[in-house]
Amino acid sequence: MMSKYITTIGEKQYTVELIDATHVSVNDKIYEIDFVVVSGQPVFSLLLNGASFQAEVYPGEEDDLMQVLMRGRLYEALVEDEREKRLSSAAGAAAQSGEFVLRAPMPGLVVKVPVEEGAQVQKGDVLLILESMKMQNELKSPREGKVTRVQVKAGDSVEQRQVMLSVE
Amino acid sequence: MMSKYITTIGEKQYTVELIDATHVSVNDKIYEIDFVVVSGQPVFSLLLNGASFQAEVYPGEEDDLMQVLMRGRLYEALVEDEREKRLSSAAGAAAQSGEFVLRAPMPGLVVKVPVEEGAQVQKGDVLLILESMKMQNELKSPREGKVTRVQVKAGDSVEQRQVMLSVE
Amino acid sequence: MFDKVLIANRGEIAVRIIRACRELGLQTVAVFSEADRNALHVRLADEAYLIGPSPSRESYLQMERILDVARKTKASAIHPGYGFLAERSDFAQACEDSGITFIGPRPSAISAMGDKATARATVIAAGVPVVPGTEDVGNLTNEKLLAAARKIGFPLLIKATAGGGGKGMREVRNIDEMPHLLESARSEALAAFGNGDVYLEKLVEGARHIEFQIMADMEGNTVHLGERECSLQRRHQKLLEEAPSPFIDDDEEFRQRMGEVAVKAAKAVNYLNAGTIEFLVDKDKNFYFLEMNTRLQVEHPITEEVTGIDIVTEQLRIARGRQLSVRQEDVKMQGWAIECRINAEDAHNNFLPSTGYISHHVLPTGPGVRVDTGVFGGFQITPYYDSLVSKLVVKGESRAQAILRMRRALEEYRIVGVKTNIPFHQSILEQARFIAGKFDTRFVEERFSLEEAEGGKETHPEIAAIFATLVAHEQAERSAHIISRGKRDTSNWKWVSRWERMNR
Amino acid sequence: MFDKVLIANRGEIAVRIIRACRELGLQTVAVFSEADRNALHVRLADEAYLIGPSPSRESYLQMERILDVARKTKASAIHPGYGFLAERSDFAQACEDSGITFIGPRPSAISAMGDKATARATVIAAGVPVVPGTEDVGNLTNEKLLAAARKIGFPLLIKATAGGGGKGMREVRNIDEMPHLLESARSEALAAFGNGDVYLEKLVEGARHIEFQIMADMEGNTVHLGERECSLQRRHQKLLEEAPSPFIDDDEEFRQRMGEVAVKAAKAVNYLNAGTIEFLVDKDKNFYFLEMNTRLQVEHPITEEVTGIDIVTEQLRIARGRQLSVRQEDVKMQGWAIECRINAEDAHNNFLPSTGYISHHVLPTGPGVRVDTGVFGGFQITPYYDSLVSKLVVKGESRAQAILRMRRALEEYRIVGVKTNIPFHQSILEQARFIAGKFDTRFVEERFSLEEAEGGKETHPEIAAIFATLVAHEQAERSAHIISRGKRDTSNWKWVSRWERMNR
Repeated sequence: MMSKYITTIGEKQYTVELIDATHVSVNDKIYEIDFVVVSGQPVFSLLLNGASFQAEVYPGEEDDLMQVLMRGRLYEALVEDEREKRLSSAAGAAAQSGEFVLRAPMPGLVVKVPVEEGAQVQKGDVLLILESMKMQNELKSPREGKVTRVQVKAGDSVEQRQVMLSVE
Repeated sequence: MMSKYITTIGEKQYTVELIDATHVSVNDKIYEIDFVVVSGQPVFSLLLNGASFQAEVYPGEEDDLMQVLMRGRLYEALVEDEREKRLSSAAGAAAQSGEFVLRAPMPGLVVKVPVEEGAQVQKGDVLLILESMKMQNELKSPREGKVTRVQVKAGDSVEQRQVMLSVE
Repeated sequence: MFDKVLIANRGEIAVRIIRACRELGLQTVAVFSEADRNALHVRLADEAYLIGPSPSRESYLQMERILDVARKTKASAIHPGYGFLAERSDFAQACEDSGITFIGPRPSAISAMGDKATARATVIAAGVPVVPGTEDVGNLTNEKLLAAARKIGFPLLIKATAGGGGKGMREVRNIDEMPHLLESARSEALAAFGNGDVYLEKLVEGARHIEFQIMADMEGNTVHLGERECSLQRRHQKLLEEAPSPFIDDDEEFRQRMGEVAVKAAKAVNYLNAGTIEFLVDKDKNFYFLEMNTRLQVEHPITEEVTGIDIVTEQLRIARGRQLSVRQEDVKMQGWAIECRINAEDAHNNFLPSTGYISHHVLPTGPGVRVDTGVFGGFQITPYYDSLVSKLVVKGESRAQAILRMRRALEEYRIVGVKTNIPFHQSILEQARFIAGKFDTRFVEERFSLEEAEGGKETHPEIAAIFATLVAHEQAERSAHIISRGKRDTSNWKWVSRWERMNR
Repeated sequence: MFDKVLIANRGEIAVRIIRACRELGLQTVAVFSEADRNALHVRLADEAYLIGPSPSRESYLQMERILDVARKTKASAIHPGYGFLAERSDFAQACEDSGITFIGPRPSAISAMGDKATARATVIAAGVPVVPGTEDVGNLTNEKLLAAARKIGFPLLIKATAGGGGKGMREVRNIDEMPHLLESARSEALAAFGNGDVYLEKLVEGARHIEFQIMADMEGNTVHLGERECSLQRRHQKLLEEAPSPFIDDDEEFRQRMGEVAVKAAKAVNYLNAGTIEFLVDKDKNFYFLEMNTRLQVEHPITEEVTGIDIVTEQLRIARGRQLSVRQEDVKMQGWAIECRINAEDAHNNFLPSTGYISHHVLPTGPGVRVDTGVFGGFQITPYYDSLVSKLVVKGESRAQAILRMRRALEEYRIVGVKTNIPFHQSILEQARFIAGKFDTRFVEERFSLEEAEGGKETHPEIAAIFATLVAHEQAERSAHIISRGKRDTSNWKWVSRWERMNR
């Protein structure tokens, strides 16, 4: 059985075809592979035309991206078969904007909220300072927008993943 | 709920009562305990009146003995509740004798079988020499008896757990 | 003389101290918070007692509770590690009052060095150079500051008395721009801290942070064990340390001159046991006393590696009343050691602390590699304590070999479940300026960008794409047969082990 | 000059060599058998190629296949490790013929030292002392043997020419008992090997096995890196080694005298690269050449620890045509190192090899601890290769500290799934004779009993009973609810992880 996937990492797309148990092609170039999961470890080993690679590979927590941790570097890959790819292309960039929700990345104490509801923020502006693990951590806006809701204040304790504020 | 067990290690018997989640008694002496399995590891941690012990504990491969590996030493424990204990006492020492079956402890090559069928052997006599892991290993008789069946000969390859000979 | 030691700490340093005690045949008592029941220090100690809930102020900072455990278990000595109660003179005093040996300096030395003004005055009196400035008088008028500035010389720094984090700080190059900068510093300080007081400090340009390890016994014998280079910092947190310092390198005369001043500073407070004198060093080899850390230092292993002296063992010996096992002339630095602090921090996301369950943990091993850690596969990194996961230490014959070895060790190190700063260390170790030894305390923050550094590195997105595709494919194949697609929210570890069992 | 190295080996030594190559920036090519697809050396190398089925004669001993991989990958050097092809002069020659650098001695040196008679003749000619005897003439008559015995002196050993394993071996105290013992030795040898030939060898009483590490470069510069004490053996397998030897200890003059003889022996065969000269040493400090191992030695790490010299890195440098990085006068032994070979052998059952799946593997870490290993949690120990799981190496300031540290490290070391000889090492390290350094090559077999040693140790059967009961109780409670009782034949690991998930 041959399976064909379109795998996207960053801005690059790779057409990966699984030809048989020991061959794949990537963008039509054929490689000999030997791919195994290392027993007892969440580690995969790949010999690709003899070159040895190992990686941890696991599904992401909240999205469909595969996380590939290889040689100290994390790659996030979207793997789609041809049907899924057509669907997602149709959906298009419509979902690109929308609300950004700042959740607490870990339990902690809100030290300061330097923005107010309605404030205009730029990418990189500090939205909130959270104290955790004996450190003050600045949480920044990933993009330009307007602060819509602020749901915590300085002095509040927050649980992990608690919604703190939103930017639209 | 209180549970009472008779636990045998070597020739010693211990009456172990589980009083509640934080107390046990051993031969009527009460101890405060804090017992947990260490997450991610087959290791148990026990604080016993404050003294800290850790051990790997797992069921034996072929018998009902619990294996306790603690501070580099292996203890084999038979744990019985009161009903089981009465039954096993009744069964008594009847099962002590019977046939000893020598199985291959690992795959290997039979180098030599120094005994013949019908031969009388003493405890500690070499029954068979098995080559494995680049070593010649002498397999000895665990007790006195007569060799009943010899099922392999020098030069044979044997699989792990393959029956090689018997002593009765 | 004690033969049972209570370790009033947790994590890697508690494990480190328990190991040293064990190697000396001393009994050990661990204390732990509710979050730490499974921790390695609890399991390695001979005894272990719960002292309170997870937050450290309710457990590891509870002096009375810890002293109670010591009394109950007849532990007649306490090692405080670093952090928590290590630099609390009241705790050291409370130990002494209870007849318990505090494994560290005398309470008076902790007090003297703990207060910045007192420390400065004490070492100045002993003839130790300090950074010129007015810091101990924080409420001077602009006129007085301008007058003082001429004495200190330029460039200098205006700093907020109430301050921190760079707020209200200004670099001043000459007297003409100073009045203007004073005003803006004061107003920023006022806005940030509600206090407009400022003080002046000479700006040590291209400063390095170099510290000397001190050991002193009860008879007053005091030696230094050479220096550690600690200039690689981010937000005043040390990240990578080495011994010797590439700046001092083979200038043995300079090393001994600094070491003698360090010993002098320690003697000025009648120091006992292990401590560290921190210096700022400028490019012309002028050096200034910064502070003394009156405790075991996080980065003590690199000194152990190059001197062959076990500092924790030596601490225990000293506390038992023994003489130092070395004289100054016996101390030799041989080879080169580097320590990388592996923190649970997301190097790619502003070093945000990362918490979670470490599902998988493979340590680098082999020649010249040492790991000091308190974590293991199955350990939970909680938000209650600092983010140090482990200290990866390598030793090589030369600095070049140590760097190459550290790169190799970082590549082998595998932690799954929390994010770490390993990518940061990997990038630093490839920077030309680091390799050349040409860096100062501002290097990480001002001259280094992880994104830029990684931008230049070889990547393998194509290989990653193949990995991702093969795993996704097998997963899809399996889920079609076995598991409904919606169940993918199981943890990675379970998922992999399920796969593994199916494929074994 | 090569920049890609093929490692013709497996296990810990392949990993060791890959690490050294990586630290020098050299590319690495691994080869592997079917059993080793998952092995660490395959995953750490830059490239890896299957060379055949699991039995080593069909894979790791397949010279041509290995040379083919080298040619295909343009690896212009091969490191053979130890064992397998390491001491095969035909392989070294085949490398040379293919234009591939063999990282080891010249073929002529391997041949000369590989044949016992040639080796003996060569070193005798160079003035190196050997154990007096008649071994190179194995078919002498009783008359000639009696005459030779008078020359050799008593006590002496009669040994079977075809022999091994002590069969046909007799100790002779004087000439009167010799005729009788000759007869019984001959008849035992005849029965055991079908050959009644015997030879004589002087009995070195209370002999120690002490070896010297040699390094030699292409210009003929040859140095020794001091000695290793290897007397703790069982069935001629070394189990625990230390450097320095407690017998030589601080007798520097004796060390240098032996070292000079070792260098002389190496020079006699125009030696190149790393090698080891083994000596028998009697209680009066007479020493005799035993043999030369013309390769990297298993126990090389202890020499690295005390000299600070990385032997594998040095091997690679020498093979690249570089001069030795040290002269004899630069070599200093500092501190004390011990290595325990951790084997998959059941210490409580006649050291029977143990195979199986390592479900759990926690390494000891911390100050002064080094582990060289090729295994990991999830690795399968197969019956195809030797039983070495890892080499646990510690370094201390003194022998006493090294012993205490090794005890601590052995306690921390946890391997579940296969039996190991860790209990053996733990008992040896508590023996008074070992601690006093008073042991010879017969110590383990003649004077040591694991059962007796453990008999005297503190045990905790009561604690074990509590553990067993609590686990059995929880298991019974659970199985009553969830799993039918019959299902208990799942592996421990799965069983525990199931429990864990339920209790998380």
